[in-house]
Amino acid sequence: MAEALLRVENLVTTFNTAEGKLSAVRGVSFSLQKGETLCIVGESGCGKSITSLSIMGLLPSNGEISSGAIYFEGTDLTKLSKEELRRIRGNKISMIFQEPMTALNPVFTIGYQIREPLMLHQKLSKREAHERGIELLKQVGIPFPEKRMKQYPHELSGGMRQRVMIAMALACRPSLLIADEPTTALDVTIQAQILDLINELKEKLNMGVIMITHDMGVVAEMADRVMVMYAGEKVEEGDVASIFANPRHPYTKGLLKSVPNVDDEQYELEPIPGTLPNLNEKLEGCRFHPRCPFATEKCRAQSPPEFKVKEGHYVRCWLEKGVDIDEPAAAATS
Amino acid sequence: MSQPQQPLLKLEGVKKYYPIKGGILQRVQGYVKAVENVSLEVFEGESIGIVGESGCGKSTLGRTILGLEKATDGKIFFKNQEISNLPEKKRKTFKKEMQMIFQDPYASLDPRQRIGAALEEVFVIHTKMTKAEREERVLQLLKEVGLKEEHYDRYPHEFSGGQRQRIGIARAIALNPSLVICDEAVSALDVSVQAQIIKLLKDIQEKHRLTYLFISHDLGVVRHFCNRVLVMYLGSTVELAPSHELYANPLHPYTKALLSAIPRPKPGVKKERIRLEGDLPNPANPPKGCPFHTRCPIATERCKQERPEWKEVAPNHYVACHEVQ
Amino acid sequence: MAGLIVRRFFQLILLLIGISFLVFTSMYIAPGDPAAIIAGPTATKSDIDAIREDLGLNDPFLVQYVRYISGVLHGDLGYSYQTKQPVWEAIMTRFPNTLNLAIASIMVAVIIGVVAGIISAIRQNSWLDVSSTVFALAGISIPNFWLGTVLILIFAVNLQILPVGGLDHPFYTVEGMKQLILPAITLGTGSAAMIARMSRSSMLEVIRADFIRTARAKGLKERTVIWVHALRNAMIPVITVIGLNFGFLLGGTIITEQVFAINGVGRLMVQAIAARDFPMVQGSVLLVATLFVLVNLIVDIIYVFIDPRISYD
Amino acid sequence: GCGGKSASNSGGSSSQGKGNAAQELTYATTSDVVGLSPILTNDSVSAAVINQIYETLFVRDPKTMEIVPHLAESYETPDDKTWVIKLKKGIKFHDGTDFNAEAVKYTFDKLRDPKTAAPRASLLEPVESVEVKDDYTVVIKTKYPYGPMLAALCHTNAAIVSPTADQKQDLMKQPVGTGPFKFVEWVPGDHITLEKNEQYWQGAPKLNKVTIKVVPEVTTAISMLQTGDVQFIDNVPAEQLSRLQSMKNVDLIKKEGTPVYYLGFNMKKAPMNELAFRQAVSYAINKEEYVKQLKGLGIQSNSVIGPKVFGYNEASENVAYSYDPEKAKQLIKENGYKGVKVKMLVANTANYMKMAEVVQAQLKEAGINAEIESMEWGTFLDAVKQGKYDLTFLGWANSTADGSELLYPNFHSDNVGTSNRIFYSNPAFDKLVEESRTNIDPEVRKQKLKEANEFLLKDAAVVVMNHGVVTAAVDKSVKGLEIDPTGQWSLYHVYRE
Amino acid sequence: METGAVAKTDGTPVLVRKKKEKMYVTTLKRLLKNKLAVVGLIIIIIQILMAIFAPWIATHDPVKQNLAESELPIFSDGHWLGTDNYGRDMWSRIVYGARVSLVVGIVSVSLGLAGGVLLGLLAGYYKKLDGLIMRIVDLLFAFPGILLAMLIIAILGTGLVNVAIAISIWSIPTCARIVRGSVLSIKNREYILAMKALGASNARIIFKHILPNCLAPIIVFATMRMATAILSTASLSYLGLGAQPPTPEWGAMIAAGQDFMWTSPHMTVVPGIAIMLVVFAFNVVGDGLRDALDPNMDLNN
Ligand SMILES: Nc1ncnc2c1ncn2[C@@H]1O[C@H](COP(=O)(O)OP(=O)(O)OP(=O)(O)O)[C@@H](O)[C@H]1O
Ligand SMILES: Nc1ncnc2c1ncn2[C@@H]1O[C@H](COP(=O)(O)OP(=O)(O)OP(=O)(O)O)[C@@H](O)[C@H]1O
Ligand SMILES: [Mg+2]
Ligand SMILES: [Mg+2]
Repeated sequence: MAEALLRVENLVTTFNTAEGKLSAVRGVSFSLQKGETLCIVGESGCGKSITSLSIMGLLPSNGEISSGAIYFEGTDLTKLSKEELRRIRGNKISMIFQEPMTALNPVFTIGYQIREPLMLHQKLSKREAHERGIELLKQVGIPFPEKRMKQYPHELSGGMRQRVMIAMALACRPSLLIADEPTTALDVTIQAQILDLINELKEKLNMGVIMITHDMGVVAEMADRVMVMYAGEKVEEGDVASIFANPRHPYTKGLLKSVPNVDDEQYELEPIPGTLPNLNEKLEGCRFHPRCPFATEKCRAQSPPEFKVKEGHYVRCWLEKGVDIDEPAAAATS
Repeated sequence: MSQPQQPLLKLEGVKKYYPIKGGILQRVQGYVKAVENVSLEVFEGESIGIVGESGCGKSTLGRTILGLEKATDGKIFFKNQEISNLPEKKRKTFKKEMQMIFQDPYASLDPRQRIGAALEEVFVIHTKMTKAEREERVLQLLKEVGLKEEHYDRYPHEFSGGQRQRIGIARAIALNPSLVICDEAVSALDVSVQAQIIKLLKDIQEKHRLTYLFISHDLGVVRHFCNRVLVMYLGSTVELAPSHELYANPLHPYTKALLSAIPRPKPGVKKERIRLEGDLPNPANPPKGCPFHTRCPIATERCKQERPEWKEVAPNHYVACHEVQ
Repeated sequence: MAGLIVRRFFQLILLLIGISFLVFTSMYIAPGDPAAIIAGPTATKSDIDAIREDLGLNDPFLVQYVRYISGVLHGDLGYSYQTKQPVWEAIMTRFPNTLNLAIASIMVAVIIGVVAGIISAIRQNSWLDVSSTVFALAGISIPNFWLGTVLILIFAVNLQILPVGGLDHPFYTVEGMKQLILPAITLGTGSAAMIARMSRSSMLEVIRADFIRTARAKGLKERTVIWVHALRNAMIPVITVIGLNFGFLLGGTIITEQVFAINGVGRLMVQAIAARDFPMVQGSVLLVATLFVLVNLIVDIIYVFIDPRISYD
Repeated sequence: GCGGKSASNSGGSSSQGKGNAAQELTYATTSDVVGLSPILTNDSVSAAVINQIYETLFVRDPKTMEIVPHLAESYETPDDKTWVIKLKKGIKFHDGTDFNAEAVKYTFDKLRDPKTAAPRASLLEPVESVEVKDDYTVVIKTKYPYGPMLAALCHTNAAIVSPTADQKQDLMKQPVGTGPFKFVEWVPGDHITLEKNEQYWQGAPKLNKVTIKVVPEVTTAISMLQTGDVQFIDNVPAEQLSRLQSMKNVDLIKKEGTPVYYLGFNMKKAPMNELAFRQAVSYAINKEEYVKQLKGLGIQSNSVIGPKVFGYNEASENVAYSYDPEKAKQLIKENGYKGVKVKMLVANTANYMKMAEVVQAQLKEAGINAEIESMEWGTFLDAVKQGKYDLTFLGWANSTADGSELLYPNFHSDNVGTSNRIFYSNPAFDKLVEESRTNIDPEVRKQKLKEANEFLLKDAAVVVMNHGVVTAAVDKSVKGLEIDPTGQWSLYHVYRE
Repeated sequence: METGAVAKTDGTPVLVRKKKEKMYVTTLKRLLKNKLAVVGLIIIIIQILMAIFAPWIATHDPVKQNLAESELPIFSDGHWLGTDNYGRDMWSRIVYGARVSLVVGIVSVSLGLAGGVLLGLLAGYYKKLDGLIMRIVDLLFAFPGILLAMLIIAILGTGLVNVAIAISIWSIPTCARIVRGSVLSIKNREYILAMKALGASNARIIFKHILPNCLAPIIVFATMRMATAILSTASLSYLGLGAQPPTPEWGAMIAAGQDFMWTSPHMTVVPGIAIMLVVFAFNVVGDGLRDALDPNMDLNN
């Protein structure tokens, strides 16, 4: 097997807070091939963004990677010097941040911010960069890009800012794109356009894409593989078809049930009861067990290992070992 | 819903223009017409979804209704009183009844205030609750939106995107207002939490006859949540209809394009979607005639010249298009 | 923006009338008789009376003020009580010196201050930070007199590489620059200290913002991230302080002017106050006020360019 | 500094110069001149410059303090109210006009004219009229016999100006006199440049160019002296002596001077108007210790009229109440002054503050609580005038070096509220002073002054702190400088080598 | 800022929450983690103790002259910090001087802050007031300090309180402008908009949301101003406004020592160091406070 584009091994990311050390990401491993799209889904606050920030080496000041390795094209990013990492960032790996409002520098024009990576990594002249910038903005569906280049972030709507972020991330045609909820603020027509653009680039550049999203429709449309996270851990991973057709983890199942269906108005949403455990909550066993309708004694006592469902489909759940999960074995505790 | 009752909120030809400045002297060089001539009646207890292209003025409309931006023109009535030119002092009572969930939850939280204090502040402003009562209420709120007591003492930057959004929701519903403008209130939430929150919002609505203006891009959520849906394009309203009707029988070509572009959670199944071609118009200099004509697949010569009227084509189904009879 | 400038201009006129009245009143209320001071210790009553009459000091307060202000409105700042020189002329012989000195010192201050401030912000709590703090504190706690004298002693008297004082060559000549170095450093350190502390603190606020993370994600050099992306966002309080210090320097700084024998506005004003030379005090105060309004206007305009969210309409 | 370093390349002919030193001199003064007209100014800095440009009819010989004719040739007093003064001939003002009786009359009349509002018009207050007898003879008539007449005519304010120039231009800015140096340029606040008057009636001076530079800070001026930017400073403060002495290129000139500094009592207020209190204070103050603080820049003498002033008599020294803490304590106890609080008003210049601090401590020792209140000069003058003080410190430069001109303005009841700042008013004393003024016989005057002086001392009206020492520090290359006990100097004989 | 809530002990709360410490306790704890700030606090406390217990700490009478022993250098017998030109013990003068200097420094800076911050907040927040307030501020700035002092003497008389008033008036314009600048940029932030939407009163927005967010420059200004305030006391006492000789006061000690820079440099250096220590202490405490109040600040490094 060829060297993966990105291989994350046992990533643990912790925060120093007033309440002590908290792990937001607890031993996550996955890999990504060139030209592949991996979608990460999971409950809000489960550590998706922190995982991607760890890859970028841009954790908040109180966060650190306390163990694990991140191999990008064979080199361990956690071992690189700041300068080496910088050269990779924005050039080979780029990221679209979740909060487009605060992620843009309020005092520089859109044009300035979009020209920067082009001039830096691609050594374009200011004029060339400007042209490229306009083109990029056009690609992400921003009307009148010439005008927008001269405007400041606060003068743009939320969706426009998000598209500017996307344009910036795509500017240098990276080999790995991490997109953290890239289309939340976009209407569906623009969203479709952006997703097409990402796919097109993926094809053209053989780019790897990690996409964090809550929109199962987007997942279905984009993903080659899907990784489901829960409370800082990976709970299930598989190709997109089997995840949708044959979800194994109770959490994944719950997730799919909560998707509102556009085509059927009578469809009842079925939220998963309960909430995500706290980062500092000491939980024995499976971290999902307090909300799991099928939790057994074993689930409460022991953390499940990764079981293989079939090639490329893994799940961390004791139920995988013999118990049929369609029959509730224990009363749900919420 | 559509009984001849008095509307809770009524907009009459509301406009909001932003000046564009440039040059050394920062002279005004033109205007961005963010909201152009919007008229709308909102009745108590209903939820109106507002959808539309990003940048079409949804957030601006919301902010203008709340009085955070001064409307350039037009009138806004709330409970039959005109509020668009009310002096700041007299607004306070209405503010209690109108709340907004901001599109960017992070930026709308004071970075130096703990979440607990931020939520309590709402009660400090509008009620005479004691500290203990407030705290109890806040803890309850946190729980309702799926956060925990531990979060009470945290600062905004210590939350994930979705958690922040829930804080925004908690803050908006805290006072049991009569109107809540939800600006992409659930977009950063994962579907399971989204489902919880939507349930919560619905429950409150039933209990208190709450009215929602629900700005969203997620047409699935809108369909589930809203009675009526308003479609906007480039600052103007293009279609308004009860949701089942809109989803079943969209009339405006833009609405059609929008609905066709919804991604379905079914991998492998690719639905044919209407691609919009043509130039995106400039809001500072919107095209003559129908704002959508530059991209409209069925545009005629008339669309280029004449602005279509806002007309009721079926009961409660309004649309602004020459081609729709 | 044009509106802002026009508005400021009208405000300035009101301010000038207001401040001239205030200064006039204060001089009137404050003890001290210009005639007695001019006459000197040996003067007799008749000497003093003749001078009072001559200066028009026996007229009622309002008459004096109206006479003065109508002169000012006609562009006549009056004549010095003491030297009989036209006030405008007296001020204008001093002002270029003060201006040169102010510009030189603010340059020193900004360069040292901003650099030190930023270094200590990005290396927070390192030895660099601590030493820059100590430097800043020394800068603000050392009286100018002391610093100036010590600098003279070292560089002019012992090393003989710079002149002791004076400011009589144009600033663009080598001689002129040499003359400016020591006073500019003396004056600059105080401002540098304030600027350094301000830059540090506002830099610390900005450096953790999301958009800095974005800038890093773009792979920008740390230098660019700090000096371009962070700095501009941190500039508002720093620019304020720079503007304030510059305004302050433009008002003349008596101690430094004294120590370096620089013929500046500060000394003129202090001497004029000591001599109760009303027209001269008025003239210099009006000048300082005008300059200050001007500097602040510029600062306010710079605000808009630094932070596009700020507007004055 | 103002081209100080370039002093060596004056291309001009240094005709009288010894060796090849450039005959240029820079003098540093702490404050700028007010103006350059002898009529319209009355401050020591202006006087110093004016003295180089203008001349008076009479001068005091700096060594003997004798008054000798200068622009005047001779004088006679036909009666004790008439002064007939013969003028030297052939003297020209810098503008080329003749110095003559007309000029003298013009100058004096202008000075006396109330419309001129001359600050020192009082100098010629006793003058009734000034008449031109012929081109070179003036007749001055006084209202009453005026003893210090010649002393007054020596005063800078009585220097003769060119009438033509005065009518044509502003002498404050463009002075024209008969002196050894001509005015070239004045940059207010910065410097004044003078050049030699080739046509000077006693022969051209040796210096080609004189620069009077304003250096407000003494320490800076001394640094400039050290680097050679400046060659001459005067009024050296005691604190700087040791630094100056350590400088190899500098000569220090010291000379007993005419100024007097004293502690004054507010005679309008109790207990200051009680002799016992004043005596107690006098006994309590250890003047010797204070003078020691001046490091040689002050002379201890109890006499109000100092040793260098006309009217001094050594015998008077012992009349004063000198330091005796026991007697002080005893007086305080006897009269119940123990712990009495007095306000000591002090002008905020270094020397007065020093007096105040030392005296305050000494009085405290004796049991009198003096509270210092320092004030800026203008405020001080006002406060003193209004009598808002108990004790204060005052000084008198004695620039005429005549005792009458000290006692009359400072202590005569005529001047209460102006120059008599201690409100001293005593008919017996007034009479003595008047007699000293209205007699033109020097011997009689001396006697009267002695009596008046002793009267003051016995009455303990003031406590004399010290008499001044005039000082200058000059570069070693500067020769021929002589300072007058009044603090004035002339650069006429000065040259550099 | 509002404190983190504490569950009332009257038993009413239904939802029980772990007792959280008050905001200032947290802040204090965070502050105490900062070593430099602790050093600063200790210095301040020592100085305050020094001022309070001056009579016990001083070795000599601070105003007692001994002309025979004047200008003794540092580490002389019986006078470890030497004596001044009147032979007064420097150490005792420093100790007593702390009384005047600290009080004047702290009081005048606080007064100046109160005025300046208020004006700055109002001017920055209300567009209508901006012109008026800022021109008043310009006026204060352009008004010559000496004249102000003379005016205060003429109207209010002399005395320490009036010194504090004079110095605080000097601080107002600078402070007001610094605050206004920050307010201008903060008031357009989205969270302020959000507070308006919630119906918060202007006063609440100004004092609870804008003020805490522009605290950093205020702290810097205040701590730096301390030095200038203490030094200015000297020029005021010179004009007759402040502490009059022989009362020891640091600023005046420096000013007096300047004449003796050649012969007895310790006369300026010693009080100079005293002032620097105070300013240093206040600055590091200010820095620490700033960090402790900044929730974004990480605690460990
Ligand atoms: N600076 C921080 N300090 C402490 N805890 C933090 C910090 N940043 C994030 N967290 C916590 O880490 C956890 C993971 O956060 P993360 O942002 O990765 O969530 P997410 O999966 O991206 O959620 P969302 O979909 O809502 O964005 C959350 O519980 C959050 O509260
Ligand atoms: N302060 C401002 N100055 C100038 N233009 C502005 C300003 N705020 C918004 N606009 C412009 O107004 C238009 C409408 O913006 P608005 O934020 O209402 O869009 P939106 O419908 O909410 O979009 P989105 O779904 O992307 O959030 C946009 O073209 C935007 O650029
Ligand atoms: Mg996230
Ligand atoms: Mg929006």
